Amino acid sequence: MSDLKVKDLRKAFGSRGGIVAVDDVTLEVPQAEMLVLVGPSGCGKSTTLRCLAGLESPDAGVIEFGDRTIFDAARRIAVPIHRRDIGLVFQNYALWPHLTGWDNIAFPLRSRWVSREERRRRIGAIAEVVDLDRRLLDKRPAQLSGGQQQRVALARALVAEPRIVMFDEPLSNLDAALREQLRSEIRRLHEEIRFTGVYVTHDLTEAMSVGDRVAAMTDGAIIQIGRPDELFATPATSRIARMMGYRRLCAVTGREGRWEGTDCEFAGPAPDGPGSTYELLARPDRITVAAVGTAVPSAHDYRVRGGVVAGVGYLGSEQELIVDLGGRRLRLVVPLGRTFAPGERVDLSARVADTRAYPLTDAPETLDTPTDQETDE
Amino acid sequence: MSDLKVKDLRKAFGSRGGIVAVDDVTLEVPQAEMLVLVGPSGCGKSTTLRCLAGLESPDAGVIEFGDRTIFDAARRIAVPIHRRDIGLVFQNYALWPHLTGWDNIAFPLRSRWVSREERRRRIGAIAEVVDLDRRLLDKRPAQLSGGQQQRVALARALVAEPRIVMFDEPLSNLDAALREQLRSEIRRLHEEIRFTGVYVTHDLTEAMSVGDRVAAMTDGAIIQIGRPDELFATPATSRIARMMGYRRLCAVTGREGRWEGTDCEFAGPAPDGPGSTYELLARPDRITVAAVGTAVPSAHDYRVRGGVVAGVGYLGSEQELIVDLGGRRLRLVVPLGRTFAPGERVDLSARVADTRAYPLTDAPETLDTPTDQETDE
Amino acid sequence: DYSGGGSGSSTPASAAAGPAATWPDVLKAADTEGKLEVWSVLSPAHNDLVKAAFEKAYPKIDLSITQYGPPEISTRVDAEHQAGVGSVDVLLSTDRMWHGKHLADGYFQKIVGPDAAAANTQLLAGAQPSTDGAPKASQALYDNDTRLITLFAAWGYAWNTDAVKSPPPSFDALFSGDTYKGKIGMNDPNTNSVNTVLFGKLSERYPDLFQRLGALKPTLYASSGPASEALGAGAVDAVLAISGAAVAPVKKAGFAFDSKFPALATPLYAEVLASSQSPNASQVFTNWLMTPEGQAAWASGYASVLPNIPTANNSAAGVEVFEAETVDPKQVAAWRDQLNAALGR
Amino acid sequence: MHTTGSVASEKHSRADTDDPRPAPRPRVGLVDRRPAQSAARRSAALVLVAVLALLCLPPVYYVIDAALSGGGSGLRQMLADRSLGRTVQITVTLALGSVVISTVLGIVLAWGAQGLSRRHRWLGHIPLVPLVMPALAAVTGFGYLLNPSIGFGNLLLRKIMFWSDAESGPLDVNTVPFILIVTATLLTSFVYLFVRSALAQLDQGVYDAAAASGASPARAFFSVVLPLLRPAIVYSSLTVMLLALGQFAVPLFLGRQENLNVLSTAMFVSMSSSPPDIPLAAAYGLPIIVAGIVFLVVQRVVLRDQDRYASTGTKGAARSLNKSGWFSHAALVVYGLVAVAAPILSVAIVAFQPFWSKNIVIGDFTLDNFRSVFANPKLVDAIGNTLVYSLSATAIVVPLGYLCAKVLYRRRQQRIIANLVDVLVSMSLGIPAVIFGVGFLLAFTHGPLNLYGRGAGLVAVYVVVILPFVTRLALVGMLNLGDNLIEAGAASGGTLWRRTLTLELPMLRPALGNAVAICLVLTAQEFGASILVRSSRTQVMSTVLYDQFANGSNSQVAVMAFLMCAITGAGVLLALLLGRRSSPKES
Ligand SMILES: Nc1ncnc2c1ncn2[C@@H]1O[C@H](COP(=O)(O)OP(=O)(O)OP(=O)(O)O)[C@@H](O)[C@H]1O
Ligand SMILES: Nc1ncnc2c1ncn2[C@@H]1O[C@H](COP(=O)(O)OP(=O)(O)OP(=O)(O)O)[C@@H](O)[C@H]1O
Ligand SMILES: [Mg+2]
Ligand SMILES: [Mg+2]
Repeated sequence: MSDLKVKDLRKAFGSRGGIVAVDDVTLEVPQAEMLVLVGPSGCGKSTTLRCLAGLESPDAGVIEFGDRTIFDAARRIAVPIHRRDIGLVFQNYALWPHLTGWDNIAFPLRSRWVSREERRRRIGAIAEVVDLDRRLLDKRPAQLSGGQQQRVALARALVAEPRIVMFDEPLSNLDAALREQLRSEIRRLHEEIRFTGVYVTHDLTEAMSVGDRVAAMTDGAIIQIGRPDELFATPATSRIARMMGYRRLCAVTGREGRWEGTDCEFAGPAPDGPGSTYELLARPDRITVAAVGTAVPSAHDYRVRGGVVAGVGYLGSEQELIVDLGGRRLRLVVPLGRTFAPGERVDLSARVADTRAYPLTDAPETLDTPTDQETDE
Repeated sequence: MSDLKVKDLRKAFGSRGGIVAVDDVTLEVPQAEMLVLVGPSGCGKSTTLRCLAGLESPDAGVIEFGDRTIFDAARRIAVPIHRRDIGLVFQNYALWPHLTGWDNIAFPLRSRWVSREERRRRIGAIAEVVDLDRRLLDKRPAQLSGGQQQRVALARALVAEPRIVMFDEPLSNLDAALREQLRSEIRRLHEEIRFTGVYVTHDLTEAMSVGDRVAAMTDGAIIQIGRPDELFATPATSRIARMMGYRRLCAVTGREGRWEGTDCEFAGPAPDGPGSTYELLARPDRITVAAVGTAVPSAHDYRVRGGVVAGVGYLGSEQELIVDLGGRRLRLVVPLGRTFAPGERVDLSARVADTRAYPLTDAPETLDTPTDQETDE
Repeated sequence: DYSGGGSGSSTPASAAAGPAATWPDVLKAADTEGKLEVWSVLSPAHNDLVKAAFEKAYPKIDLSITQYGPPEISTRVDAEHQAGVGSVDVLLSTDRMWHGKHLADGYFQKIVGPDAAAANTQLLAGAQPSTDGAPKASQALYDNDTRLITLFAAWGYAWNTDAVKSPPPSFDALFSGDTYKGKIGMNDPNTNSVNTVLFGKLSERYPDLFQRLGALKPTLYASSGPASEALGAGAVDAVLAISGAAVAPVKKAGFAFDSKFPALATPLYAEVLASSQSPNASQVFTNWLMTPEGQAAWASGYASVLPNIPTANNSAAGVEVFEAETVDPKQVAAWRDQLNAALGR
Repeated sequence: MHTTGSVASEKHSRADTDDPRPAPRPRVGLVDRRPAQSAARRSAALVLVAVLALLCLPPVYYVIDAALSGGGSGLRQMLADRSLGRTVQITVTLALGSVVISTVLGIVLAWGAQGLSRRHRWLGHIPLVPLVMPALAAVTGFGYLLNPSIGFGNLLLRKIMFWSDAESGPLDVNTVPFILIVTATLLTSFVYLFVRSALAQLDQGVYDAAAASGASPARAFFSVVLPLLRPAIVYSSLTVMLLALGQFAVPLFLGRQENLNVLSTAMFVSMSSSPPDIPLAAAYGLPIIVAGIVFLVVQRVVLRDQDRYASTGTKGAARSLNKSGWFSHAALVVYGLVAVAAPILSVAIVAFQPFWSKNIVIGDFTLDNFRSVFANPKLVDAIGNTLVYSLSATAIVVPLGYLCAKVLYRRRQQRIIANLVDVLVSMSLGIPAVIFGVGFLLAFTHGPLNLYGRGAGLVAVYVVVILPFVTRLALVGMLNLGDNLIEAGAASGGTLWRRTLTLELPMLRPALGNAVAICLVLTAQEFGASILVRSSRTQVMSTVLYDQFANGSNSQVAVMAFLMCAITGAGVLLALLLGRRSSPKES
């Protein structure tokens, strides 16, 4: 049975609803599943979550928690947030600075009139789960490190065993190492407590690693939803592919069993069919640098010619290569061993199985670095 | 000839100099080199940089820019910041909100009384280098995206061709994709203009990728300085090894040609010698999961027994494994293919060449996740 | 030393030496001085008429009259005196106690004008200050010729005819009984010794006046101007001891308003300050006040010092002048104290 | 409103205490190393301290000296005063009552303003109006509104309510409760201002988290929001207490008719009796000075441990969940009607009536009163004087306040000097303007510097009274600006002058622009100090208004009050327009 059911959720902002932040989102999250909403900044992830939590009032749609209707625009039902029985973890922790860690965690229990005894027991238990000892719990948030604060926030969200736990980019404010640590902690927590969760992030690694299922959002709509490996292996659109780290190798037109490059020198097999234009995408670590001038590739390989090394970076156990393809820059991650000099000419190759082809949209895209509209707000 | 020479630099804070932020730092940066200071938060990177820039007045030491003494505590020389001929890039860009991009970039030239003609020429040139067009330069910082702002800041620091360019975590405020992009841009700029640079970051990847040489700092002192690959291959101390991503496999004692684990079941060859205790470190992606129960390993392998899978994460093209080793958690990155279930027993193995041994310090370390003192402030 | 109002302070460095020796020289010098600053307690409208009349007579002297209420008019002078500033030349005010206090300080010039002297002689000779009854003012110049009586102001009471259907026949109709409880206004006895003297004198006539007033919980006004406006607007039903001058404009505006002036008057003085920057013009002005033309303008609506001033309102029979000259300053202080106590201060 | 605000406030005492880093080591090292530079900076700062000391200390010295002169004759006289007990009682009632009323009201309004819908956002500005509305106008307005027998408000109430047969009441503005209510209504703006901005800085997540934790809105408000507002509430209530203690205009205009005195009006009365009883006046002022200093100290201590209130989050932009929109709208509208619209409307009615009357006949409205005001050269002079003094005081105090803020901002480098500046600047916060008025008067008449009767005297008083506001605004501007932007200028090779002129000042323009606007508004309506320091040649609008009130005509009082409102309103609008245009968006 689904623990959370969302139907045709819709929310617009602006004076006359100009900005549609959430556009007919429909979702189901089964009991004990962790669903991750992932997508570029501004795509409506937070708004969706806030609608579920009751922090935002949707314009249309239905939200059900189990068999309880929490929101129904048509029937004018809107259970206020404090009666929804949820846990919420914020990006900026949102701890109460005037309360100790203990009192922060105790608050949801107090709000539910849990007895003193029981409170002590539950806080003790959850503190153990999130690995906070009593000494830390007696401190105020300002005296805790970022990681410790976030752990208190996790404990606060979980302690009352709410029906649904929601996370809005809970790790974005932390540094890389800590993020990695807490990410696996959240996963462990979820495996241990098996709560139903909705988790919002724009970090793909986080989404992959935390989610039982991942919903990819763009422009307020959920485009694809599925297991992480499904999304990773077969992104539904080029937009999602980009999210998953795929980058444009070349724009190509299929002609008589061959792809032909439109914005680069390209060669490789193509399915038969009419000559429509596609873009071919591959992940930077699946593109290899081939010897220059090798003739026609095999049936399992694509080849892009005429690249120029524009920059080399050392990444520890790998190196990073910026390759200029006729003005377009492509970033590759290649093993150490061979050294490259800026200005050196290289050809690139990718296995057919590692590439994905998508019909070319009309939107002009010339740079293949992460585009501005994806990264800036 | 060295372009920047720092000798015995020292700076303490606190009422009676209680906090030694920079502790006898000695450095030389040759002409056109980019030196990266890397280290955990609070280790004194920024303070060192601010001393060089003249934003902080050191307690002792000598700073020379080329043959010009910029600061000498003994001889009471302290050239004020605006006469040091430097460029400075801040984490928060520090662009002047009331000036257009163009005027921001023009300021260092105006301060140096560069003529209008020449100003126009130089700004044009640098704008091209950092890839900003005139349209963007006419905007105010608030109208620019984060990446564009940081590019203006770069241009401002570089336009007057200062003797030394300093960067204090210039990319930390940007999101991952943009960071990656600007990182390679800075590298390219440096290759193009060949300025002498000092670059502060706590992000190892950034340090590796940007620096000609990297100086690893802890507790106000520079512990190791060298090419990125040197630091990566042979970290001088276990602290630096951890910074480079190495994690403790096991604490071991050499006994009769074998290592023996002190906090785990461990087997593998050791050099002859007295029975002192070391910790063995390896990078998570160099540790493989071995079949359980294989007997004594070869002379090229170490083996850790008795691991239990505590968590599995999907990382896209790899998976992440959290292995519990008698209470200690170790994070591995292993290829996809084999699936692991939480609770499953695994053995780990690592090649002798991929591990580093350091004398065990007295500081007790039980968790092998990034330790708190490294990541929290 | 902060005691007293100005003693021991510096005299203005620019203080003039005093008026010229002979009257023609005074007149000449006054024209050269060309300006005069006068502070007066009477209303701005009244002062404007005076200014116009004077400047018509002495076109070369630019007269400026500023209104200050009591006691402000004297404290201002004290403050200026202490600061060594002398921006005022002539005072037209009512506070004899204040004058007495400063007599020894050389605050004031002798008033030397011939018409002033003539008026004084006239009064000394027994001519009555145009009031019937028993005038107690027998001279115009006092205190070594530094204080000159310029007119007599009539005092009475007023009531709002909307609220009060049967006009109170006399003062004691206002404060005998509870009719006006909470609805009566009066001048604050602390703002000016004239008020104190008035209430004190009345209390001689109506023995437990202070207690009866206290029981009525009167609203206190700083001076007759605000009091009559409040009465006209209906904020109180009646006002006790109101100046005739203040009543006139309100009455003129057509309010339900009536008043009675049962033969009470207090004098208004002119004083020329020693620190005057225009000592001659000051003399000319004070002297002019005592001429028939001067009286016609200045005493218009009040009781004049000279006889036969057509604009003056000398008609009320039996005006009793509560001349402060005859009151012991200690008595004034005692009255003030008693009144304050009765009013609950 | 002649009142004072706050420098001693959150922001820089925070810079002081919030700083996790310990104090710097002794400055000897730097002195040794860069003698010339540091000596120059130090002597500049010392000059500033000297100027401040010259401005702020003599008035206070003279008041204290006068109170203790003659073997404490003033004090003895005060203690002998029959009505001292009542005066003190009213003063304390006014102070404590105002704190309670304005704090509760301010919080309610601020919280209500959080819940305003976008379209009604402007309602949130209403409670700020009394800050710029001339206090005298408001007070006279309340006088016309609530006069027991013919106040317009009372007439209306009698008409619509069951008191209709009564001839007076139901409300009487000339009583202690109403003096208190009027004072508190006007002071509510301060609480509102601080609580509102504290609310705006509050991380919305903090509230959302409480709701998500299952707390009802009331619980979330009382257990999370209110505690987090504590610094703002404590700070603003202490400020209100100070202001109410020194409150002058309201009791003077409303209380004198019923013989109600507070310490400050008792002081004024002694000062303006004939002859002025200076020792007695000073003696009345002494308790206020002492209370002011005590409160400043208390404020410091109470606000010391502020980091516990520092929210850990960074995202501001609070957005209220308060769905009870009608309540917030209603509260603000009622406040706006009662505290702002009604008094101003009353003033306007009386100004246009031929004569103050309870019968409002619109057909009779006339501009005669305006004509006679403008025909009176004294009143016209007063308007001109007001403009000249305001502009001059602003021209002096803004640079001075900027320099003070600079020293306070760099507190860590010049701790002693910064503390001196802080104390001096804060002094005119703790000490009401009316006492400064007396002090200046004494200093001018008994001290070596003779500014009495000169415009410079009033300008000097204004500078002292306004300085804390300007310093605070400039300091907050600097704190918001931060170091980096200026350091970037230095690193780019900009000299001190270039940095200051082309970077710092332009970037501080919004803050300094606000400071200029506040200066103009507050000086243009200053009353407490002006009434004492003015001379016949240096009348300003507020003092002329008072003179008219004391012995002139109500109509002219109303016209002056109306004009003050109009001029202030125009100034504020202008400042808003300029501020909006000039404020560069922060990156
Ligand atoms: N309160 C609001 N008023 C107006 N527009 C809003 C509001 N909140 C969000 N939006 C708009 O709705 C869209 C979706 O915003 P949302 O915060 O849900 O994005 P997001 O996916 O969470 O992005 P991010 O990763 O940056 O947090 C954006 O265009 C945003 O500008
Ligand atoms: N102005 C200051 N006053 C007192 N202590 C300071 C000051 N600036 C820095 N410190 C202390 O000096 C030490 C080094 O600080 P610094 O800013 O150089 O670290 P960092 O390596 O740049 O850290 P991060 O990565 O967090 O920026 C810290 O312990 C810090 O608390
Ligand atoms: Mg979001
Ligand atoms: Mg730093």
